[in-house]
Parts: sequence; C-alpha cells; structure tokens
Amino acid sequence: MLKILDENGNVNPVLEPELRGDELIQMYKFMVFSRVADEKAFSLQREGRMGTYAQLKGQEAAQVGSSYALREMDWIFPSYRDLGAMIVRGLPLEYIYLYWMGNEEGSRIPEDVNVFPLSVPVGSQIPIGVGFSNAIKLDEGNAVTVVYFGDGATSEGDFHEGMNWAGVFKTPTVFFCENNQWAISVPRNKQTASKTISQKASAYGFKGIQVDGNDLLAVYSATKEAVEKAQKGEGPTLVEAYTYRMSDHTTADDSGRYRNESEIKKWVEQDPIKRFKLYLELKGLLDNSLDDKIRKETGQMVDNAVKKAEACPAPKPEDIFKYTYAEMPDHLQEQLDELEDSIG
Amino acid sequence: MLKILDENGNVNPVLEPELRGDELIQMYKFMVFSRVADEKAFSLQREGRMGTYAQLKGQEAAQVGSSYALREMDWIFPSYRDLGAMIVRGLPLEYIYLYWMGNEEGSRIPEDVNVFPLSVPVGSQIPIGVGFSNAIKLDEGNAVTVVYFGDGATSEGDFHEGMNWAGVFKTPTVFFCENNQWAISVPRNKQTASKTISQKASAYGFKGIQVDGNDLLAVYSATKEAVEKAQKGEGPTLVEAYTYRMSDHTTADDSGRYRNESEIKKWVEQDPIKRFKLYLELKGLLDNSLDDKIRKETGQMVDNAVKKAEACPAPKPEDIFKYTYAEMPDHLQEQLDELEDSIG
Amino acid sequence: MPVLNIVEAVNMALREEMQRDKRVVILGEDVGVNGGVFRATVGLQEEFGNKRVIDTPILENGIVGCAIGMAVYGLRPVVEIQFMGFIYYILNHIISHAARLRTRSRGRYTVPLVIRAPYGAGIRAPEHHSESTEAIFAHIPGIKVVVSSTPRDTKGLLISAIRDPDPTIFLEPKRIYRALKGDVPDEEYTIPLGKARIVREGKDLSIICWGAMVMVAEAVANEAINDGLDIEIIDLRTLSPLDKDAVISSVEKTGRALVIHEAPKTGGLGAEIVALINEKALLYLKAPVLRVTGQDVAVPLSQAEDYYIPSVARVLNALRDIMAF
Amino acid sequence: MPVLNIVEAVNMALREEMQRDKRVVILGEDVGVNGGVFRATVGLQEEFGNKRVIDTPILENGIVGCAIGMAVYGLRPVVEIQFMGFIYYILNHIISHAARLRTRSRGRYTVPLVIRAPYGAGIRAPEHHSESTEAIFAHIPGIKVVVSSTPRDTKGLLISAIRDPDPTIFLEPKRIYRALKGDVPDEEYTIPLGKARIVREGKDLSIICWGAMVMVAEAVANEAINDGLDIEIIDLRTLSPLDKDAVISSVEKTGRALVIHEAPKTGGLGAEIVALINEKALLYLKAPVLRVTGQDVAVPLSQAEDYYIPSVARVLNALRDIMAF
Ligand SMILES: Cc1ncc(C[n+]2csc(CCOP(=O)(O)OP(=O)(O)O)c2C)c(N)n1
Ligand SMILES: Cc1ncc(C[n+]2csc(CCOP(=O)(O)OP(=O)(O)O)c2C)c(N)n1
Ligand SMILES: [Mg+2]
Ligand SMILES: [Mg+2]
Repeated sequence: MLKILDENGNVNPVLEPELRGDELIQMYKFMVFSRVADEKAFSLQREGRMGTYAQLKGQEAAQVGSSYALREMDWIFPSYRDLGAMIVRGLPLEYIYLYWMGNEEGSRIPEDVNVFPLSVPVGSQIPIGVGFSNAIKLDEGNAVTVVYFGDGATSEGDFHEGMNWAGVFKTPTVFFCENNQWAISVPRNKQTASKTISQKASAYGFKGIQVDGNDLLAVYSATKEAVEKAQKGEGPTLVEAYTYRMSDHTTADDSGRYRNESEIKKWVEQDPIKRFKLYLELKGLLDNSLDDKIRKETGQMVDNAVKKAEACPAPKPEDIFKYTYAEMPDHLQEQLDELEDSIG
Repeated sequence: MLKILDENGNVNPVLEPELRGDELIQMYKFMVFSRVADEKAFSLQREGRMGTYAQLKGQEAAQVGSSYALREMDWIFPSYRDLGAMIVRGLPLEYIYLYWMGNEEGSRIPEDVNVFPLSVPVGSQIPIGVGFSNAIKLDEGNAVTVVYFGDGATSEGDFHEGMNWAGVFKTPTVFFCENNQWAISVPRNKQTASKTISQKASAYGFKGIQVDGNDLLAVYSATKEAVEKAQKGEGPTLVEAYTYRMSDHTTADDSGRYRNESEIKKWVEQDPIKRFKLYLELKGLLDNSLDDKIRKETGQMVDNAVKKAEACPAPKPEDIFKYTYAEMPDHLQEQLDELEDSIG
Repeated sequence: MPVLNIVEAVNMALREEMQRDKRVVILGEDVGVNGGVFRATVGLQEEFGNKRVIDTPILENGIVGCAIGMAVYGLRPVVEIQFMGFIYYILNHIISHAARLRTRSRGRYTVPLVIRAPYGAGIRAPEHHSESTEAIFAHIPGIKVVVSSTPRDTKGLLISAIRDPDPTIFLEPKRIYRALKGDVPDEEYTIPLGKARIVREGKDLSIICWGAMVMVAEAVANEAINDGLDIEIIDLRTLSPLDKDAVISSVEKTGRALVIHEAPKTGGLGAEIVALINEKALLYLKAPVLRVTGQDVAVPLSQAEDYYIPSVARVLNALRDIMAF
Repeated sequence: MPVLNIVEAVNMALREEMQRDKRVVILGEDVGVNGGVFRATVGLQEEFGNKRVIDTPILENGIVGCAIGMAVYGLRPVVEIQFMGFIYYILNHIISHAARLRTRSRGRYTVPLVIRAPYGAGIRAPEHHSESTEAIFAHIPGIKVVVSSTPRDTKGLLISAIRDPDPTIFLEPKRIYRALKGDVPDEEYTIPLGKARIVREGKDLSIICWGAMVMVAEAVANEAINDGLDIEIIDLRTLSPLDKDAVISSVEKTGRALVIHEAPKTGGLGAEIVALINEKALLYLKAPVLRVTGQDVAVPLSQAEDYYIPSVARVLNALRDIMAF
C-alpha cells in the first residue's frame, strides 16, 4: 500500500510529490470545504431542508487528492458520495445541494465544468465513463477520465464490463475505487474474496495500485501517475484508495446496527484532514490563525451555497416534461395540459 | 499450462492420473462419440433436418475429460456447445438432437440425469450453476457443480458476478472455461487484455489453472482436483482449458471471413482425439481393429439417436401453453382455444 | 389481532414461512445483519441464521441468477431488490430463464422464486428510488406479478407467492409502507394469486387500481359522494395473471371505468385493462375508460414528485369527464 | 434505383451516414471483420476502419454503457445487439441513463444513440432468437422506438434515428430481412420518426401493425377482398412516440380496428393502441378492437413456432368476428 504521510504528518521525503505551498494549502482548503459542506448537508437533512444525503466524511483525502491531480481538460464521473471530487473540479456547491434537495437544476452542470452528474445506480457510471474516455481516444483528444466508485460497486457487472472494455481498448481511464470498507451494512471482506481491490486489475490486463486513502499525498501521487500514463496512451489504471466511511451510509441509515463504535474510533484517529494538517504545520505552511481563517471563510462559502440552493425556484409543471426529448411530442403537451388543469 | 500428454501421445509419468484401462477406453469412446455425433448434426443441418447447430469439434478432450472427472452425484450446467459433456453425464444423444431440431422435449432431461438444459445467452448459466451449488452447500450435500462456458463468456457481467459469488460463499463450483480462441469472429486477445483466462480467478480470491485443453489427461486431472477441493469445502476453482474451435461458430457461420486456414491447420495437428489415440496405442490398450469396432458401434448409436429424435412427434398447440405455469390460467386456455380454432 | 403496517406484515409473512418451510431462504443486499434498508427482514437473521438470511454482495443480476439456481435445486428463495429502480439488471435472468425454465424443460425444472421490491413514488426519495415499472413484468409470460395494498393482503399474498411453484415479482408500495396500518391475523392464511379485491362497492363507476393508488381511489370515492356518485373500487392485487372477471363484471354493472397507476401512461398496465374492457364489455360502456397515471417522463426528483403521482384532483377531473361524456 | 432487401438497406443507411458524419461510429459483437451475423455491417470496417466500426467483447450491458458515454461525448454511436433476445441486459442503462440524462441534467447532457436489433420470429432460429419485446421499450419515457417494414423505410428511418438527438431503439424484422426486396433510392432521404405509413387505404376496417406483421396484414387484406371487405392498413413505423392521429383518423373512417403484433398479448403494445382508440374514438367504434398477437408464452422452438406467430387464418378469424359483431 502506497503511503507517503504517516499518521503524525511525517512525510517520506523520497516519495513526496512536488507541490508548491499554495497548492498544498489549496488542497487543504478543499478538504476542509468538503468536510464542512458535508456536515452542513447533514444538518440540512435533519432540519428537513434536504432529502436523503450520502456523507463523505473520512474520504476527503481520497476525493480531493485524486481530483486535484487532474488537469483542467480531464473529466470525472462521480458516484453519489463524491461531493469533494466534484467541488475540486469546479462544480459550485449549490448544485450538489440542489440535487439532494430534489431539484434537477442541480445536475445542470455548467458548460465549462467537466463533471458528469453523479450516479446513483451503483457502478453504472463506470462503463459510461469508460465509453466517454474511449471517445476521447477515438477523437485523438488528450483528456483523461476518472470514474469514481466504491468497494461495493466492484461486485456489479458494470465494473467488470467497464474494466474489461478499458483493458481491451486501452482507454485513457483512471478507475478510482474508494474502498471505504463498507457497502451500506456489508463489510469489504463479504463483498469479494479478493485480497485487495487493486489486484482485480490484473484480470483485465492492466495495473492496479492500492494507496492509503487517508493520505492526501499518496492519493495525489498515484492518481497523477495514472493520469500521466493514460494521457501517454498507455491505458487505464485501477487505483484503490483504502479509506473509511466515518458516517452512516446515508442520512437514512443507522450504522450502529452493523458496526462497532470501536472500529469507527480507530479510523477517526486516522482522520485524513488531521493528518494533512500536521504535515502542513510541520512544513510551516499552516498555523492556527490561518486555519481559523480558512474555516471561517469556508463556513461562509458553505452558507452562501445553502442560500443559493434554497433560493432556486421549485420546478414548474412544464419542467418535468420539457427535457424528456429535444422536442416535446404531442402526447407530452397533452399530459402537461392535463396536469396544469388539475392544479388550476 | 498443465500438460500431461504431448502431441505424440507420450505421457508425463509423474503426472499421469490413475485410471484403469477400461476407463481410458471409455473416455476414448466418449470422444469418438462426440465427434461422430457432432459431424452427424452438421450433416443433418445441411440436409435441412436440423436447425442451426453449434459444433464442438476440437473440444472433445476438454468436454469429455472434465465431465468424466465427475461423480454420479455431480451436476453440470452446459453452454450450447457442450454436447460432449452432456453425453458423458448420461444425457441420451437424441435429447440434444431434438433440442436443435426445435423441439422442447429435448430439454426434458430425464430425472436421473444431473444435467441442466443447455443455455444460449452467453454466460447466463454461470450464476445459475453457482446458485445451484450454493444450494447444495446450504443443504449440506456433497455434490459439486461444473459450469461450462467459453472464452467470450468471461466478458459478461454474469461471469464476474457468478465468480464473485462463488468466492464470497465458497461454493462447491468448478468454473470450466473452454477457451477455444474465438467468440464467433472475435479472437481471444480482443476479448480481454488479461494474459490468461485462468488468472482472472485471483480477482475473486480463489485459484485458477490453465490446462492444455486438447490433452484429455490434463483436463481430467485438473478437473478432478478441482472437484475434490470443492467437495472438501475448500471452494471454487477456475479451470481454463486452452483449446480450439475447429469448426465454424455454428452452421450459420462462415469462419473463412475472419480467420486463416493456416491457423486451423496448426490446430488440426493438435487434434485431441488423435493425441489420446496415440497414447492408448503406446499403452497397448487400442489397436486398429478395436478402433474400427468402436467407430462402427458409435456410428450405429448415433444413427439410432437420429431415428429416435426424428420419431418424436411434433409439439401440439397445447404444448406451447401447458408448461408456462404449473396450472394453466384462464387467459392461456382462451388463447389455446383461439389457436385451435384457427387451425380447424 | 395485531395491528401492523405493511413492512411489518412482510416481516411476519417471511418469518412464518421460514418457520414452516426450511427451504425458504432470503437473499439480498443488507437483508441480514441490517434487517433490510426498510427493515422488512429485521430479526430474521437472528432467528434463522446467516445460511437462510443471506447478505449478498451488490450484484442484482447475479443475485437473481443464483437464486434461480437455488430454486431449481429445490429451495424457495425470496430475493429482496432494494428498490425497483435497480431491478432492471435482473430482466435477462427473469425473461430468459426464470420465466421459461418450466416450459423449456417441459416441466422438469421449475423456479419457485419470489422477488420482492419496494416500488413507487411519494416518499421524497432520491433519484431512481421511485419507479413503478410493473408493466414490464406483467408483459413477461411465465411469471406472476403481485402488488399488495394493505397489511392484511401483504401477508396473505406474500405467503401465496412463496408457496407458488412459479416465479413471482412481489411489489410493495413503499409510499404506504408505514403510512397504513391494519389488522393482520396472527394465524396462517393465504390470499389466492390472481384474484382481485373489491375495496368498495358502487354503481356509477369502477376505479381499477393497485398498490398505493388504492388510497387515492378511496379519497376520490369519498369526494365523489359530494357529486352524488357511488364509486366502486377494484384493487387488482395480482397484475399477472389479471383477474379479468372482476374487472369485467364491475364494468358491466357500472358502465364506466377509470384506471389509476403511478407508472407512465403509455404502455402501462392501464392500457391492458382498457383493452380488456373494450374486448369483453364494449357494449356496456357509457363513456371511454380513462387512465390517470404518471406522465410519460422520468419520475422527477422530490420537489416535483407531486406533479407526477396521480393526485385526487387529477382523478376527479377524469371522473367528471367520464360522467359528462 | 437499386432494389435491395432490408439488410442491404440498413447497410446503405449506415454507410451513407458514416460518410456524411464523422461522429457516427458502429459498435457491436462481430460487426467489424465479420460484417455482422446478419451481414448488416458488411464492408463498413474496410471502408471506415476499426476505430469507427468496433468489434466489442461480449458484454451487451457494457456496450450500451460505453456507447452512452460516447454519445455524451458527442459521438453518434450505433450499437448492434445481435438478437433482441439478448437486449435485456441493457435495460438498466437505457432506463436509468440513456432515457433520462437529458432531463436529469436539464439538457446539459444528451444521448444521441441508436440501438439496432433484429427481432421477431419466423426464421426457425434457435432459442432466444425470436423475441419481440418492443412493448418494454415503448413504455420507457425518453427514448424512441422505431420498427421498419420495408427496405425503403429502413433506410429513411434509420438515417432519421441516427440524426435524432435522443436515444432510439431501432428494430429490424428479421423474418423479412431478406424475404422482402424493394426500391431504395440512392440519394439521401429521411423518413420522419413519429409518423405512420398508410400501407393501403380501405373503408371497412383498419389493421394496425408494424414490422413483419405488415406482410401478414397485406395477405389478410387480399383474402378479405373475397369477403367483400376493403381493409386499411397502417404501418406504425414508430412505436414511441405513437402517431396517434394516423390511428384515430383511420378508425374514425372505418369504425373498426384490429391490431397485429408478434409480442405476447398481455401488456403488448396492442393494448396501448386499443386504449388510445377507446380514449379518442369510442363513439366511432362499431365493434371492439381486437388484437391478434403472439400468445402469452415463451416463443416456442422452431417446430411449434408457427403456432405462435399471428397467422393469416388467425387474423381472418378475428376480422370476421369484428365484422359479425
Ligand atoms: C444498482 C444498485 N443497487 C443497489 C443500490 C442501493 N445502494 C446504494 S449505495 C449502496 C452501497 C454501495 O457501496 P459502495 O459501492 O461501497 O459505495 P459507498 O456507498 O460505500 O460509497 C447500495 C447497495 C443502488 N444505489 N444501486
Ligand atoms: C448474451 C448473448 N450475447 C450474444 C450472443 C450471441 N452469441 C452466441 S455464441 C457467441 C460467442 C460466444 O463465444 P464463447 O463464449 O467464446 O463461446 P464459444 O461459442 O466459442 O463456445 C455470441 C456472441 C448470445 N448467445 N448471448
Ligand atoms: Mg463502500
Ligand atoms: Mg470461444
């Protein structure tokens, strides 16, 4: 397992990636932002201001480290839990909030943001992302596609077929598995008898690598290497980020039913933000006052996103019809009329 | 790649399985029977007496060697090409002929024959066979299930999900892949970038083994070992039989469109029956007169099966209705009446 | 008699059948330790162990493929698909094997299998968690499709489905999973598959519906009293095979009919019911049979969900159109 | 004008569109070197190379998943599913993504994708090679479903489907793949999706059908002349969205209608057409609209296949029932 930072923030100098101080701070900010935005979403849900929501707590390094390693032109295909990755790629937080508040406007991704709408059917974004990267290759583009998915998703046929396709056609794809040890209530060792997730890549003729998913630098380095390899035409890589889902599966779940407090505690000690903070402090890039400032600014940004999301008008009847096809067929117009009639 | 017999019939004495002379001759008979039955099916199709048919020519050792390694109680879940395996397991040839002649009676497997009806949707028999073997395990039975499939089938989600299930639940399953180098027109190296099929097992936490699929003894030994392991509760094995489809994909195919005569020639030299015959001759178990006798008897048996299959009456209208449910619902009775009305 | 909600009735049916018949096993994602995301299987793994209540990996297609194999062996698997929105993965195994193994093998191999899935909109669930695609299944020969609409029916129908020798898709209307409570007999009972329930007798118009729409129909019937209308409500209970007689005799009596379903209109099961009435009772009809259904769009996310689900107002409009015809 | 069969017309349409639009790519099992198991893509890989005519591994679900990704990128993938019997694997990607990406993303992401599949019985094919499950697709909002029945239509409709900005399932009736020949203009032309074709005008009864059933309808119409009947035949051409006007105005004229399809009866698209007529033209009806369809059974193997496919005799029986009503 690739590890660059230890639990106390000490870096392995041989493996330390070349990143400027402002970049490191930026990554830290993204992690903090993800955490705060995540916690906010949780309270919004509890207050009845948001629907079911899937928290990412504990997976900030995995998401931020991987997405930060991408270039402007690259694309991501996230799962439902990947708020952190989407944010880093430039999707304004209010979009993600809007989606979970039950408004499709949240998936009207801005034209210049290379993010696919998050996918709910587990693993289904994998072949779509692979096909997209295959199109890039056919079109002789330079971009690389990262597909995000969980450990549970590796059981689905979609994972297998996407991996197989990528291997055969050597697509510029990075398969990024956030192995957070749980798929709702099913632990990783009951999901597959494979020793690691990363070794599954060999069944498809390419490399897999397991990294400490709570180590921002390890995640960043492994992803960057995979992206570079893909971009050079050397095909796909599977990156397994070994991490942990610190929260319940979603706001509708109660993980106390199936896992121990002690396990969670152990992992809380491995908190990826804490570890990176220690590293930044050791490097002299961060102190308490800067941290306070970052957290304060983050809080404001998140509040701002809540405001924007809540200010977005609710869908009108016509909105549920008019994007079904490029042109609205007669029968939908008829159904819209009928609906409007009933609303009066 | 496990190999026990070389091209000239010389055996590796260390690996030679313990089989009596009559058993060896029986296996030889099964191979010859498969070949003759296969060629007969081909001519029946050409004469318009049978529908599309998928020949097994070249895969006799793979099918006979594997199915002969099973015990009475074991089960097989074949694909469309597995006439040889089904025969060995006791399914009378006329059943298989009847099926390809377009009569469902061909899949009315006799009660004492542990053979599942052959499956056409590529790979779909895999999870079914795995589930069946899981049921054996839950029921604390001793039987083992062998699922047969091709190299092409390994690309399907069904393969992946079946393998994953077997790994997680340690089911008594043998995955028997007849890697015949082609999936219709798609060669093995375009099917998956994996170096071997057998290595795919490691993605599921169990062992895979590649054997020379034209070497009856190697196939037999590897399967037998896998069955014993499964029976002892040690879980599944993937056996890759490296062989060759000497015929077209089916009688509806023309492989001249996508592969070279020279490739076929090379493999014809590897003919599994020829190789095993040399071995038997070297062992003094077979001579020309015995061989002639075997071939003559085989011819008669096959002709007999043709007669039986052709003597089976065509389905009556009610036959297409009455097995849809355990009890025929009213609307099917109504539809049957309407049909009979129209026939007069 | 205990007063239970639908989830609890599911649980009771499963427990009783597992006690009665050792061949019954439960398979699904999170059905074991967690007791199911809707708690329908809660307590069952404790009681019957993890060989009979099996937490599976995430592979719907594989679960059903494996369950078919188990059913062929002679077990009685009951699979939970977590939400109907994830059921499409299983279509191939249902169509190509479960539904036709009996006829393929002329009765030698059979598939006594139940697939349970919560379905329908109305609980502000995330995307893909609100679908109603029962019509797809009702079009597949060789399987049965059952939808319950009360706690009492849930237990009786689910037990029948488990005992049925053929594969059954058993749909549970999650909108009323907990919203509706009712008496559920403790003792063993079954409700036959293929028989509709007359929820309420009436003489002016027949509403045909199932699942959560039965409640909508009841609300409509109550409103319609103000218009002086006496509405009959038929809860189909089994969507395949359909209880044609129940539909036809009701329409012969009332001369007017209306179907409500949550699924999109075009090609929904409402069409089949209209076609049936047209075929068998055309001369009794005083007006066209209308359908009030989900629209032909993807089920919207929660903010617009109410536009999608047939509302009392929409049904009343249709009803008035029929009466005014 | 060249005289072509349907397979050749498919080939011509694909070739012309690939020449016209570099974004068009073909994906499928055996579509490249082998030219397709029905030869529909023959010669295309030679002409356009293996980056535009792509032989895939065997993974229907994955092909469509990947093709969706390609379409989102901006390519115009045309996928061949070798037989409709293997199409069920793709349902999840069609329903959960292809059909709803436009509405999910409010128009930001779209899926200009065509899925071609030969469908239907009548060629003595092996098991699973004779299905007609178009009704499943016609029930999915957000996609279009097209069926051609002549070589000329095939070219024009397929080109329209390829140019359409939304996902289309394009079904080719393999029973008449080669049996039917006809003029196919060399030059570019399209036939609009969503518009039916009046195959033959008549005043006594409307037969509504598609695909290989059009030929059956024509045979019936010829026979019916002996009964003194003048039959109108409507070939729907597009099953979703339906050309309601064509159906309704025909029935308003004739007052009698009959639907023929190969799919099982219950929940087949015939039901939708009956429901439509009931909704919009009830007062014009002189008799119930009848359906002559495949039965509610698995398509039998070849020896019993003819029992299953709607025959001229069965249609004539229904027609006489209608006339005698
Ligand atoms: C196809 C499908 N099946 C089931 C579900 C229900 N479900 C949602 S998340 C989840 C667990 C996924 O686990 P994993 O892939 O490890 O991702 P994580 O939630 O841990 O991020 C399940 C079963 C779904 N969304 N899609
Ligand atoms: C699900 C499915 N897709 C496509 C087909 C069409 N088809 C029949 S056989 C075949 C090739 C299978 O290749 P392989 O698994 O290697 O088996 P082989 O035919 O070589 O024995 C294909 C694509 C099918 N029967 N089922
Ligand atoms: Mg997980
Ligand atoms: Mg092969």
